[in-house]
Amino acid sequence: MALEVVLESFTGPLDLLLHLIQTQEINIHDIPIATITDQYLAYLQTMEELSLEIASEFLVMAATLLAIKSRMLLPRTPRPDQPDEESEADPREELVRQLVEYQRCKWAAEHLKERHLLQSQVYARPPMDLAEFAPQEPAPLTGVNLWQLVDAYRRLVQRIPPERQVATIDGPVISVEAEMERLLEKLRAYRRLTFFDLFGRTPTRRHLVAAFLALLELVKSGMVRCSQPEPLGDIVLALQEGDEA
Amino acid sequence: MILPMLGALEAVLFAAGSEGLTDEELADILQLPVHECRSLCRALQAAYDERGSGLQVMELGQTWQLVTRPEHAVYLRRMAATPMSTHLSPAALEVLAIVAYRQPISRLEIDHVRGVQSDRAIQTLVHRRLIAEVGRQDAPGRPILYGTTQTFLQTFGLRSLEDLPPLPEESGEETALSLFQKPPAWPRD
Amino acid sequence: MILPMLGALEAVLFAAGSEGLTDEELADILQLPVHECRSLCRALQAAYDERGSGLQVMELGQTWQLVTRPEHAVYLRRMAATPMSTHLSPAALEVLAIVAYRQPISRLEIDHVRGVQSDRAIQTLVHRRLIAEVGRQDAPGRPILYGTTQTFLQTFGLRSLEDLPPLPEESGEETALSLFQKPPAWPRD
Repeated sequence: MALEVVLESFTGPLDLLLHLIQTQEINIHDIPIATITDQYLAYLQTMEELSLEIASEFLVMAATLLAIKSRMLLPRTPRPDQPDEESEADPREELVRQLVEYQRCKWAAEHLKERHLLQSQVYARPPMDLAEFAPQEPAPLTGVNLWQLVDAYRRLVQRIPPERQVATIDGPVISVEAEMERLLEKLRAYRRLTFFDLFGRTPTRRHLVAAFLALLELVKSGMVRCSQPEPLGDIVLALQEGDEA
Repeated sequence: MILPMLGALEAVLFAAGSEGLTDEELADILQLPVHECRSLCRALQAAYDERGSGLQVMELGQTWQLVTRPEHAVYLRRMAATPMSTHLSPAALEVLAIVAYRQPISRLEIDHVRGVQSDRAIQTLVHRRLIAEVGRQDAPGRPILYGTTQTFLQTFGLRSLEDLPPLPEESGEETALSLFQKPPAWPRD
Repeated sequence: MILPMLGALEAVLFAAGSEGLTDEELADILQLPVHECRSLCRALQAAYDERGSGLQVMELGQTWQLVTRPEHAVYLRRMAATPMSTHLSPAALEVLAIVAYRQPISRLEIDHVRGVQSDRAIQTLVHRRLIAEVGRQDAPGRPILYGTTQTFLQTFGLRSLEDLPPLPEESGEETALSLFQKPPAWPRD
């Protein structure tokens, strides 16, 4: 078995079988099962010698091939409990059917690949900013509610492949200085924020502690002013005027 | 009469950019019946092709878009310094092909065609929004059924699923046909 | 010789959008001397004018740009007035959700969360004034940071960002916790 074949990666056992059949120009409907089985096993053996990981599906296929091979050796006699009109089905039939179907899948995949390549060379331009043409504010959005928004986010989180967690590594140390910068950035953008706007969505407890310390620092240094318009109400934070321009 | 509207269509498609415009949106903007918008788009398409423009009119998904021609990709890549679009692995392409032709389809059925587990490839495709859950199979465990998305059509430059080429027929193999059978509504050729 | 380069110039100017390209940038992209780029631009300009295109080549400031013609403003006005659709695409909704919960956030971070480029969706949302630039990140290139707007609050009937429903802990972060943490029940529809 040529080494380049070994190093080529096959997407699965059917891919490998199809490769063996195609390179030898064998009729897919009349596979010399003994030869192909030997070649298939030789391939797996080479992989093993190279210490390459063999997916379990490849081993299952090896077993299937051996089973077919042995059944081909047995004389085919009509079984009494199956008064079939013809002789017993060809043991290769199921495998051939699978291979033929897989061949079409490969054809379609190849076609898609070409289309993808072609389309990746086509460029669009970003939509023009039509603000100057708009009579007033863009028409209000309709037909979307808050739960759709939340659902969108939830689905997104579900869609993202879960990261394989091998070991827990303590996250980076969150510096109070960095948090101060972040809070200031936010306040510069919004001018006034409530306490919960700033902390409501702090990702972890560690973040929360750092952020709180940062806020205390900012208040102490006079860069941020706190007020509570009503008893037990929200605490409003504002950038101290004139300090940050 | 058609000539001045061609200019208007050109301007409007240009402004819409990568968002594109549907027949209905065009009809609304140009104040023309939908079918006239379609023929106008085709006329513009032909005009662009004829004069060997650097641009082309494409119908992607359900929208008309003005885009560049592939032969100029070399210049655009230099301009945008964009990496070549991330390619899909052979396994992902296989899964995508199966979903495209046999949707809606479950993971198990995909695995069966490929002879190998497809979880990772499916996950990649879902993550890249090329396929999505389109329903549940009425079977134990109510497995997810997958179908292709609008992004799929756009990414592969297809107007609709009908633009997918028919699969090569397998002569004399009834059994094979039954599995990769096209829905009856699809045009042959 | 000039003809094939005209198509390339057209494609490049088109994709450059409203930023336009300077003579020097064009020379770099097309790999031509500056003076040849200038005559190429003028040739394209003449070709557009001649065929009564809906677009025109203009030299604005120091840059060459492809822009619409003033006579089509009426259509653009109609396009701007009737938003392309009254509802948001799934992609736009997704981006909006990310911005709502993670603001201020940069485009790069949004792309990272979604695993796909989000330029288009961001542009739509900015255009619809649901999100806006709220600052710049202290990072190379000083990327724009996006946050939600007053219009966002109004559209979704929120008094303030505090009214956003809390989210379950993100997957990947402290997975052990999720064992004991019941996700809040999500009301459907």
